[in-house]
Amino acid sequence: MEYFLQQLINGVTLGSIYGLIAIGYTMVYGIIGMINFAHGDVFMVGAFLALIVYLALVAIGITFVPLALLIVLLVAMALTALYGWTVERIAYRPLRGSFRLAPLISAIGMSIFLQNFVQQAQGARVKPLQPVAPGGFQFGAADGFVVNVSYVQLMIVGATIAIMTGFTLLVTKTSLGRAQRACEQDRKMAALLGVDVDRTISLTFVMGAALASVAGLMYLLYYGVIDFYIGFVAGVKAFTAAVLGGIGSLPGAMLGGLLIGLIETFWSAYFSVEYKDVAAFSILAIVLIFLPSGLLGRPEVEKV
Amino acid sequence: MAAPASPAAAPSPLIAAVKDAGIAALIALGLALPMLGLVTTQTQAGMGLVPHWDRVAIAVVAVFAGRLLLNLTLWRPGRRKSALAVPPKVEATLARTAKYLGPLAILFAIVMPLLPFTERYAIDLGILVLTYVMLGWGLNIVVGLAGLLDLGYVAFYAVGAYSYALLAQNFGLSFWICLPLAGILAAFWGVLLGFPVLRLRGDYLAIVTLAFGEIIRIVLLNWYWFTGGPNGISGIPRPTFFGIDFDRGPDGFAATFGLSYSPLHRILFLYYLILALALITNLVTIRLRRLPIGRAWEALREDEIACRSLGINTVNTKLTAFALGAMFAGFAGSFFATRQGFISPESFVFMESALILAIVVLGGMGSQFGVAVAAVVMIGGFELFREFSDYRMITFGLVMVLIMVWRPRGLVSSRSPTVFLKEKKAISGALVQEGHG
Amino acid sequence: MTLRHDDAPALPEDVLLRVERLTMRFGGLTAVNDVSFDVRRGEITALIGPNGAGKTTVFNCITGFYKPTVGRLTLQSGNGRFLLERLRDHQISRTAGVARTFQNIRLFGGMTVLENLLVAQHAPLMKASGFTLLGVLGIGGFGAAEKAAIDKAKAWLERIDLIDRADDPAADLPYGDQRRLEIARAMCTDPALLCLDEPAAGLNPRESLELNALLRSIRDRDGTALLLIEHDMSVVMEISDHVIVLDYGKTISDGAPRAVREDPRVIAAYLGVEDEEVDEVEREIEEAAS
Amino acid sequence: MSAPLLSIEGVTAYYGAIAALKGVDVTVDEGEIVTLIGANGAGKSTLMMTIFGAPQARDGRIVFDGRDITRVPTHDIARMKLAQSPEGRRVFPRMTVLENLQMGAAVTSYAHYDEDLERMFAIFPRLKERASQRGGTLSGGEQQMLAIARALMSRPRLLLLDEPSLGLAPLIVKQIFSVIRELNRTEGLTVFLVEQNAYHALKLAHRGYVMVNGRITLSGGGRELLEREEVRAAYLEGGRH
Repeated sequence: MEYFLQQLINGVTLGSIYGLIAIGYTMVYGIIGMINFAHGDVFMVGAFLALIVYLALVAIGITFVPLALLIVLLVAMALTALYGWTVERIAYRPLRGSFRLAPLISAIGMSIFLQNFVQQAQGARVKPLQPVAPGGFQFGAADGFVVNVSYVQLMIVGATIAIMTGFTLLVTKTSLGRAQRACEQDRKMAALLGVDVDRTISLTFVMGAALASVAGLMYLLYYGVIDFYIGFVAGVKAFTAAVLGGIGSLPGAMLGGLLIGLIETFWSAYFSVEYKDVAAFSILAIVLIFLPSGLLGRPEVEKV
Repeated sequence: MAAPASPAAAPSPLIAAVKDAGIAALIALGLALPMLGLVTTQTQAGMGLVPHWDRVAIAVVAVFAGRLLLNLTLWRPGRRKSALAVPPKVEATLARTAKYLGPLAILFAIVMPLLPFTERYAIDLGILVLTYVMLGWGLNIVVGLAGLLDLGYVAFYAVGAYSYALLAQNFGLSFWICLPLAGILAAFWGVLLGFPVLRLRGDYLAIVTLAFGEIIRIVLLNWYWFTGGPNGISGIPRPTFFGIDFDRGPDGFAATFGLSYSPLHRILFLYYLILALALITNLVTIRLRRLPIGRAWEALREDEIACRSLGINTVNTKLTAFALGAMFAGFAGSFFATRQGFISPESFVFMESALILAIVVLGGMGSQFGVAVAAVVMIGGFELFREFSDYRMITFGLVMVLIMVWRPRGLVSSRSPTVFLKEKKAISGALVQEGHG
Repeated sequence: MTLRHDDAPALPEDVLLRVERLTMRFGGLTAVNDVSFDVRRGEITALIGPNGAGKTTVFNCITGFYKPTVGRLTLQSGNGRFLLERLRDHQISRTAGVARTFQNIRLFGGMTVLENLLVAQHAPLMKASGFTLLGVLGIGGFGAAEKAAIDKAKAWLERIDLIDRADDPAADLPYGDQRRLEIARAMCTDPALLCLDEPAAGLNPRESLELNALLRSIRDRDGTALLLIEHDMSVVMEISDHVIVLDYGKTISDGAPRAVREDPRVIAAYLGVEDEEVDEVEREIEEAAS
Repeated sequence: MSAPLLSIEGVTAYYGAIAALKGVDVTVDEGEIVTLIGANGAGKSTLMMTIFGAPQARDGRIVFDGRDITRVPTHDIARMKLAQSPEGRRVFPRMTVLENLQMGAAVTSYAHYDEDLERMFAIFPRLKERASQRGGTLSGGEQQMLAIARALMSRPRLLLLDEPSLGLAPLIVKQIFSVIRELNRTEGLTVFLVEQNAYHALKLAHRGYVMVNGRITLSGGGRELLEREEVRAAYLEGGRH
């Protein structure tokens, strides 16, 4: 039981990270209908920026952890958002209204570029970081098994819940969110009603990138080690999560992220670590066979 | 009537250009400052930062100068729109010349290895390029003709390679028996994987094919006793000239035909083998396009619902495209295995699928000629920059973005009709759909 | 495996399609509610009614794009008797012989006009190509079959006056031509029943007249029965032999065009009262002018 | 004579390499209903979109309320008291009726949102019944009403209406046309209307233009055009064009 609980906690933590990245995929897909293949790499850039900013803070003597983390969070979000904005500007905006596959290839090119750019700029070796906030709570030491909840895990889950709530409010209640949904459903009409479509799309990328940087920071804190290649693996998982939940749906992305995190964790715990990705992908395929639009996606009604 | 000046005619174009370049430089500063300027390095006391301000300066200056130059030339106000677009006339000429360039290119491919100045390196490169041409043509059936987005194509390439390796090693079957078997096995996997997922649409299909590609790779990586895991399979039998080995022995190729032994014989054989395989792929595809199945693929890409209303079984039609595409990948895979003599899961990563897809899209979906050109440009260009290995991948990624921005529909975007009454007219790419499957 | 359902109860000789108690629900919404009617051989049957009355839904059930929630759709043609609700969409076209056009024209825009008509002859050509196997090797009678298919396409192109545009992409045709081409494409499947979803929408009066002639010739020359959805009352009254009116998913009138036109329920729900508003404006403009 | 509210001078527009408008001159005065009729594909809807800068006119100029809007981005034009109910209605399918109307009011920063909403519900009581229903679930006629109401939420001085009668039952067409006339008469709303339904449109309009293949071939008073032999032949009775 404790083992199960421990895995549950680990799974939820991992799922939160996936969910935050998945939101970026889902938002961009929702608004311009493209798979932003470079999003995983934006997440990786976010993780690197978080590491760099943190080290810079340490270098100038800001070592009070909560303050340092808050600054890292804000600065990394801003800088990663700038990356997200630039990627959209260079690789996607010129292709707006073009064929579906052109932005996809462009995105794959951008992904290759970002990966190798970071590799060249920061080196190919893994970047470890000693635990920033060690320790945590422990429960149930009765029969020898202890359930650990680290501070970092609590932070990750807490931050994810807060961000998700904020986001849902933003999209459903504000006029920016309404403009976003309008662009999603009919870009041309949105422009006819005075919505600056380019700006709205840019903002979507900025928001997605900012969330990815939060996930990057969490990844850094949770695993304590990053490299230039983490973007691909996490990106594919998060994309899977977004599709599993129903691409285009924000709660779906979060749900999908949680599920992928849980499947991976439990499969590794009870069956085999090697095949955890196979388990995640297989469940995706099975779900899609029965629910072709994912768990919370809107079923595609064929207009005849 | 006193209408105010439109914003496009701002006071001075030069000032505007400098201002714009300045903003770009500022953004570049924001991007470069942390990533290029502060390098994370492992020290004895843990992680630390090493400043590299010179790199930041170079990046910012480069962006400013480049942007300014572009603003004053290509992006001058008023020129902006037509600067990069290819006029329809040029496009039509390109499409027409493609008809003659195709046979010429094939001719060149046939005589290239025999030319006196051709070095072994060129033949090796030729083999590599032709492998990708073949893979591109195979995927073109799925993506270009049937409009199904497949992000896991490399899985079938892997199936072909492992089929050959395992069949040849465990049962001692010759290449010529294994080749069709590998193709059939790959096609079988294509159907097996395709059957449940082909009713998915668009990007759902894309992620599932990507997932299948990854699943196959992970299985190959972890199924030690069968596939050798990460160590792969080595000592795969080399190809024979219909049973005659390319070795120094008395029964070898050189001795049998009374030639003096040269390692080049095998390379030449491999070259012509892949050339023949690629040309067969091409020939079959061209033929298929003119058969009802090929027309049904293209119709499916244009409008699936209309297809259903005309009595076309869309599931079977999609499956055939999937299976045939997989089969050619299987052929290419077994060629790859026999050429390398060694295979491991590392050759079948997602990047390979992405690369093949990029070749198809950059070439112009559905265009056999375009795909071949794209393969030559991408693979050949990539290999030529081998010396600059540090910056090769960065450039590669950037070039992919730039080509797409320049020609979103690929190099040859027009479609050639499969049948005509009076006159065969190329169809503008703007009218051709790319499918939602 | 046979797709015929000859054990189903036979229809009267003159009935081609019988729709019985058709109901279609989407979630909580009932789009079509207990609708029954007959389509008779050699007739043009029109299905009219306000927007959202469920006309297109009825169409989609008949042509297999939706599976009805409740109801039976029996089609009895020279090929046998079929229960359409049990067939898959492509079988309905291929086996039962029901063809259709779409409200928003669905041509293969990037293919030529001729290619469009050849795709419609997929099933026989597929057979002739030995299900591709023989065709790839270049053996078998595919060449002859393709020639016959092209001749058939040519005949249709002559009929719809598009023979000169055979080699142009379908998307390049003007709107009215696209409508006719879509009808010809459907006819190339040799249907027993042709379903047309608003064939006159967007046509000018002249094109509309030509369309009437084409539809009549399909009924009389090809012996294909027609079922059409249409808003243009001039088309409906002019050519149909039988009119069914739907409102809120239910049949409110069923009969000869003249009788339907005078049915008070139809006038209230669909046609509306006299042109008084428009006449009022006319008066105003005259006043302003004087 | 004062300057027209909207003047289109020698405008050409292209879709790719194809010329859709080949030098169009049209003026609309304040308080008028002006209609543009013509066959499908004549370029009527292109003109409507070109006024909004999508696609932008290649030559010529478009002046609205004394301001040259030829090169102004679409979303900025929409903020100038110029609204459009476009071809195909383009209601946001996954937004409620209320949210659709909110989108219409976005350019006015919701200054008089409540008041305008009440007004729309008074004009189109059907929309009030459906306020919380999603746009995509409305019938064609209701969608058309919503599209017009959404355009009116921005309190435009000029309303562009593209084929409001397309695909609608005769009864609904009558309702929509009577609302347009009513708004013009009581509130002085200027309307530029594109129609295929030439008879209804010309009867409703003060002035009309006829477009053939991207060019204006005829213009005149609505009634006057109705009487013209060429118009009757091509758009009213059928027969030779």
